[in-house]
Amino acid sequence: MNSTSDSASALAELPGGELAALEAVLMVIDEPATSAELAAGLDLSEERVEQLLEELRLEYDGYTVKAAEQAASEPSTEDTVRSAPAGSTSRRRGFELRKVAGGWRIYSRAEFAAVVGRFVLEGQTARLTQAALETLAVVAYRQPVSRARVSAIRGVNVDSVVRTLVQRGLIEEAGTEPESGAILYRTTSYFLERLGIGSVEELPQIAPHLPGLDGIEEYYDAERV
Amino acid sequence: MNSTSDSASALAELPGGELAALEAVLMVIDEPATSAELAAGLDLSEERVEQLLEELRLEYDGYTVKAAEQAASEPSTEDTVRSAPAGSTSRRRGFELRKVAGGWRIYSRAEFAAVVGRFVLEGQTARLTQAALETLAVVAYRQPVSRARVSAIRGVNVDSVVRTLVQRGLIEEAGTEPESGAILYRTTSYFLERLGIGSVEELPQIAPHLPGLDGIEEYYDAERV
Amino acid sequence: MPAQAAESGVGPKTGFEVRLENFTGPFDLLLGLISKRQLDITEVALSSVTDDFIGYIRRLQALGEEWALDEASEFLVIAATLLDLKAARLLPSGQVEDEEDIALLEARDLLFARLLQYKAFKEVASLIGDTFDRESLRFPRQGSLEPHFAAMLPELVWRHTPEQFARLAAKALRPKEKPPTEVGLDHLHAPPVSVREQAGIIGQLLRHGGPLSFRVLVAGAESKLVVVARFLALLEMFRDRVVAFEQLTPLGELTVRWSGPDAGWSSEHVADDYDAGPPSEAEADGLPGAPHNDPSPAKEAGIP
Repeated sequence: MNSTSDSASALAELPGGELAALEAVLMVIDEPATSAELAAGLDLSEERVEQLLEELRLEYDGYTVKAAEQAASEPSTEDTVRSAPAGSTSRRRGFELRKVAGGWRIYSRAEFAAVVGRFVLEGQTARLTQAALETLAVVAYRQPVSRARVSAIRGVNVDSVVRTLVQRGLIEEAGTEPESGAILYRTTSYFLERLGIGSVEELPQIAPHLPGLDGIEEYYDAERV
Repeated sequence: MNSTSDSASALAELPGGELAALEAVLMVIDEPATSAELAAGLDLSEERVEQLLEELRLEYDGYTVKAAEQAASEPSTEDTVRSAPAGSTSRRRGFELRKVAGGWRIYSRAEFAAVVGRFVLEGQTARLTQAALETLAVVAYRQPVSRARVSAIRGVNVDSVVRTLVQRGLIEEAGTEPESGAILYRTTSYFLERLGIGSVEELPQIAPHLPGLDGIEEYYDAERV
Repeated sequence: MPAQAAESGVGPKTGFEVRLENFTGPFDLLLGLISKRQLDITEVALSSVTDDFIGYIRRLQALGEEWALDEASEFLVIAATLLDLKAARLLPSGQVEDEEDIALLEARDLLFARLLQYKAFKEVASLIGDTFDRESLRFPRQGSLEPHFAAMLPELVWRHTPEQFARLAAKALRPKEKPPTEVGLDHLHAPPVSVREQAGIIGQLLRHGGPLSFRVLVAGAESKLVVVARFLALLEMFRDRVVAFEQLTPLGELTVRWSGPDAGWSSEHVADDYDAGPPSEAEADGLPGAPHNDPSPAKEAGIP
């Protein structure tokens, strides 16, 4: 990472600078990222990233932070000050930056758990939708299987349905496909429990319903080209 | 929603108030949420939520917003002012709040695409081919529409392209044509989301490009007899 | 299949001479040729563009590309229309005299109308493409429920027995539609015109009226579909060796002569591929009409 200084100046030229770039990443990643990963992706030193993380964390918590982006060339952690109004004042955000299992991500603030919980429950049903059931069925009979594959079989984008099924504990990640690196999914023991069977092998054969399964298999593989 | 005032005061007591509560909810959604859905979850009026959303949007864009949470009881949209420093100054965030496909959702800012793209591999989609774009355009402007109709306009068979578009979640089946039984297609809300627009009405007008469309329309209808 | 190749092509267009497969269809090609010559669609110098168009199809053939019938047919329909129009221009100029001239004018207007329409969609397609590109720079937050929220979700209602679940799986795994192994005829809803019947009429005409031009043979046709059916019937009869074709000059009058027995032939011999609904398979992969040495041009039924 010898290009660090170049990259830092490039980021600094963007509106909001390094802080905003880091914020952009933290806001959309769907799993926590370590400061080392963030440093590599932003092409900054790990120390600098940790400094920026701390700055963001304080800012979201409503502390006034002396904006450090102008001081990008002087990496001294002491610059980051919890203090009375200096450059800008900030209100306490509805989200916070948290370090979970060694990684960083932005989450909704714990104080609002009741509100968020109500929102989550609103519109949630105790029943799976037809789309979710069918997706689950495909995963059950084709596991381990990638989302792309399930999409191809169902003929629709299944990203959000898969997320729901993971949230519901019915399916889980099961490594990645060697060639593509795509995440594979399999059913969980909770799924077996709900269905009332002991193992996946006990799933009823579906061949009788579906003549020429092998041919179909090939058809789908061809589809994905 | 007769408990609105109670709830509002409850929310207002939390640090950051309604604005922060809305922010907290925006953190957990995985598809655009309408202001009605947000209002139901927050137990606020839809007007109030829209006002707060607009305020957040401006704030993330770096405009100084006269904090409206103190004025919760006077719901007048004009309260939201783009102005010189009043209560708080705000820096332009690395993310933005946008209204797409009829709902609100947080996105990373386009400037940081290069950096964010290193972290978010999933969901990055391959570019559509010319053929796919043309087919998508015809479906978008002629929906609901059958494959035969799209074929007639493009002058080529579109079966495989239509399948690809369905798989990518950009179009979906929309019933059948009564006379012929042919499957009809329409664009999805994911299509709107990808385009960053609220509805198909916001697509650019096709008329300027196309003098005398009506006559041609008849021609195709005649063709299909 | 050139159109298939185009469907997967992403590269920028670098001119049709170098990248033959780059056009996504006949209209795209035609527009490309017109803009290459910097012509206004509405006042196209037809002869030169027609030559280019035909030249493009020839080069494709020379490359030994196999054409899917329904794709090739659109190219051919347009090539034929262009040729017609060009031929009309080459003839000594005259007023609009007979119905054929009017039909020609209509054909031209229709072709240009369709071309204009395609052009409009091509333009908005590129706008949509640009918007996609611009929008792909933004990434949406994929909010996921933290475990403590997920725990708040109501217990799932589950009513499926393993057998019901299996049936659901079978349904979900069944292919949504058959792969396109056949030429789509779904869009042909015209009243059925029987090729066999038309063959009978042509046989009648030829045996009793001597050699006739194709123009005369289709003169009484009440619709485009009948013309097509008669053309197909002629191909069938040619295969049965009961008719012979004569064309003295390229683009000249096509004369059809009866070469079969005076008696003993009946249109019943004409294969009923055309009249028995969509063909069960599409073996046709050549250019319709072109390979006359092909022993079985009989399946070329996909002319839309």
